[in-house]
Amino acid sequence: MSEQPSSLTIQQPLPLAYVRGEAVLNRPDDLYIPPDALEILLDAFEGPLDFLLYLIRKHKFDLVDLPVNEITLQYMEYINLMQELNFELAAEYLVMAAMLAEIKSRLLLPQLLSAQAEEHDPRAELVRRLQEYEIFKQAATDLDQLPRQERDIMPAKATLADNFSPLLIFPDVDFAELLSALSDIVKRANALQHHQIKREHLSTRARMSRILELLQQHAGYLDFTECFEINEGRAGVVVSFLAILELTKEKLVRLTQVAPYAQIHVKLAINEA
Amino acid sequence: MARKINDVQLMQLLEAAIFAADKPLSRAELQASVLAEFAVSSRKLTQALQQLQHDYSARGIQLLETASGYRFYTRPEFSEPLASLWPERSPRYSRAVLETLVLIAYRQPITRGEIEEIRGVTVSTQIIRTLTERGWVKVVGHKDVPGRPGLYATTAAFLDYFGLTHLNALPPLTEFTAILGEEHAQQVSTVEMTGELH
Amino acid sequence: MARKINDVQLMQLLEAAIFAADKPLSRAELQASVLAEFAVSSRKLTQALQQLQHDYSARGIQLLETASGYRFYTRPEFSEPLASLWPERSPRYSRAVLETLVLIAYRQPITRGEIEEIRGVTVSTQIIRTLTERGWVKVVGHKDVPGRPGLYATTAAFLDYFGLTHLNALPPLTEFTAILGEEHAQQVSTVEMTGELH
Repeated sequence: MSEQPSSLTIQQPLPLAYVRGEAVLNRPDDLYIPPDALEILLDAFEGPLDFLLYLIRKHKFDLVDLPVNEITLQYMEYINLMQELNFELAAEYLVMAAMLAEIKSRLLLPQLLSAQAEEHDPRAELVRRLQEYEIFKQAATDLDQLPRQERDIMPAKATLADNFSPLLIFPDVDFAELLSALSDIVKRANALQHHQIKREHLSTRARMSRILELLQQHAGYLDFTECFEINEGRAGVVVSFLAILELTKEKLVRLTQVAPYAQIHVKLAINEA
Repeated sequence: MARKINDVQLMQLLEAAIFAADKPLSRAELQASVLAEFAVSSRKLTQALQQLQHDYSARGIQLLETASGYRFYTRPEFSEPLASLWPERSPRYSRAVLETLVLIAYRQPITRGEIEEIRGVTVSTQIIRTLTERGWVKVVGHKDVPGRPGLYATTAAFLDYFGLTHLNALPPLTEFTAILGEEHAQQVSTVEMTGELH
Repeated sequence: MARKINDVQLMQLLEAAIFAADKPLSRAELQASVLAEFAVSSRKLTQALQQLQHDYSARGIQLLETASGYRFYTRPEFSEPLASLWPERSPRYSRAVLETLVLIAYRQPITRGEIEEIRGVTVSTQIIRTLTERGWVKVVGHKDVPGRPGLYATTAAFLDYFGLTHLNALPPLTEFTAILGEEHAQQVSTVEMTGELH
């Protein structure tokens, strides 16, 4: 498509649309916007800088030698068109119109055409902003093209095997807490009166547990002598003996002897093994 | 119009779909979704899925076909090290748990019923489970009474945790009552007196 | 005591862990969890991860390293057929959101006012909310000027989402030398220099 850099609009034989009773004849021809939705035109731009960039690109203006006069004309033409159609123009667009007008007026002033004109070129700031904006506009486009989650790539997951169970982190218990729990039990002494907190040494209770375990490991059946460990010495033998007596008393084990002086057998009262 | 897809692409597409889905995918679901645009015969689909299963046969995950379809699973042998990725902090132990523990320590071997009698309240299954899961308590036998209740005892892990070489290292009940002070000591000594001494 | 693990087992374990995790796993997280019991040197870990990346180079999925760590993803070329597995469409982001996001990414830490200056338009609260709710940007401080405006920066989640390990991996800012001419090309590189990338 060939077009003159200076002409923004293209003559159309028929009105594009009727907006509020008025024929809309002109629209930017390379904007992909339905003519009856001209209002969207503003939305298509991310503000006046974006819009100016569009105009500059469309007309192949050189940013270095920005023709402020022409660009201002084009810009104002749009602003006027939108105002005629009673669009609500964002303040930024009007500020930009004012800025362009100011640059234009300063360029027209003769003293600015001096030797240092380039340094004080009122267009410089606008050019700088346009350049900076265009860089980030492009960066946004580039970012949008990166493969991203949800749209282009999805996490690949495997389910945990059936035998999986999470790692249990157990709470810490202080020994003092244990003693405090014991003290609570002792404080409830009334309840305890009816039950026997007996004076056996804990070693006897522990030995009772050990003999029961030993019995379980041996199909619920042990020779009496197997309950003792000689290398524990006398004290150990006594503890084991007391434990067997206590176990018998609590009917947890049975002692049997088939004949006088024969081997005594220790059997679990209930053989689970 | 059905689009063309070669064997390698088919396998890759199935692989990506099964990995990305939130649930197992059946052959029908695969045909109706990711393969909808391609004409893939049932035979081709089977081949591709078999190829995938084979490709993963020596890896850390495997492709399994379950009742609802195909899905990748981690290998069971890695469940143990993987557990550390999902640590679950269990709540602090209640008073009831600690009292039960201390009674098992001092009165072992002891049944649940006996603990209940002393504590005066029910000992829930949960309390016992908490202590057995911790590895501090285990059943060492059964009492010859109706219901044949389990006899609980403490374990070596219990002693290790509290830095005790032996149950004897636990403060003796009598000494302990002294720590409690005069009033309690008196109460306790009453208990001891009335308790069956031998 | 550190347990032994051979190279193949190490690779399989890493594979299973990364596939099973709900988020990317960093090398530090892997060492502290699944590898805790094994003495695996940093070099061995790198080798195993590279081996995994290589093993999956010709498959339907890929092992990516992003800001928060390693995770498997489907390949982008399958996004179209895979989309049928998800009834809801992937979210689209407006140019306003994307432009604000890139300004925060390349110019962080940056205030809303500074973004508005470059874009030439107001940055709506909605845009900032969209970006913070996604967890892509956050306030990292306040500028010492009247009103103490928040300074925005991007997060690891932002990098993860776009498959990047580092801000350095963002596409380089384009130099519009073609339209700007020689003298302005220099200005552009100044822009890049002032963007704090790390």
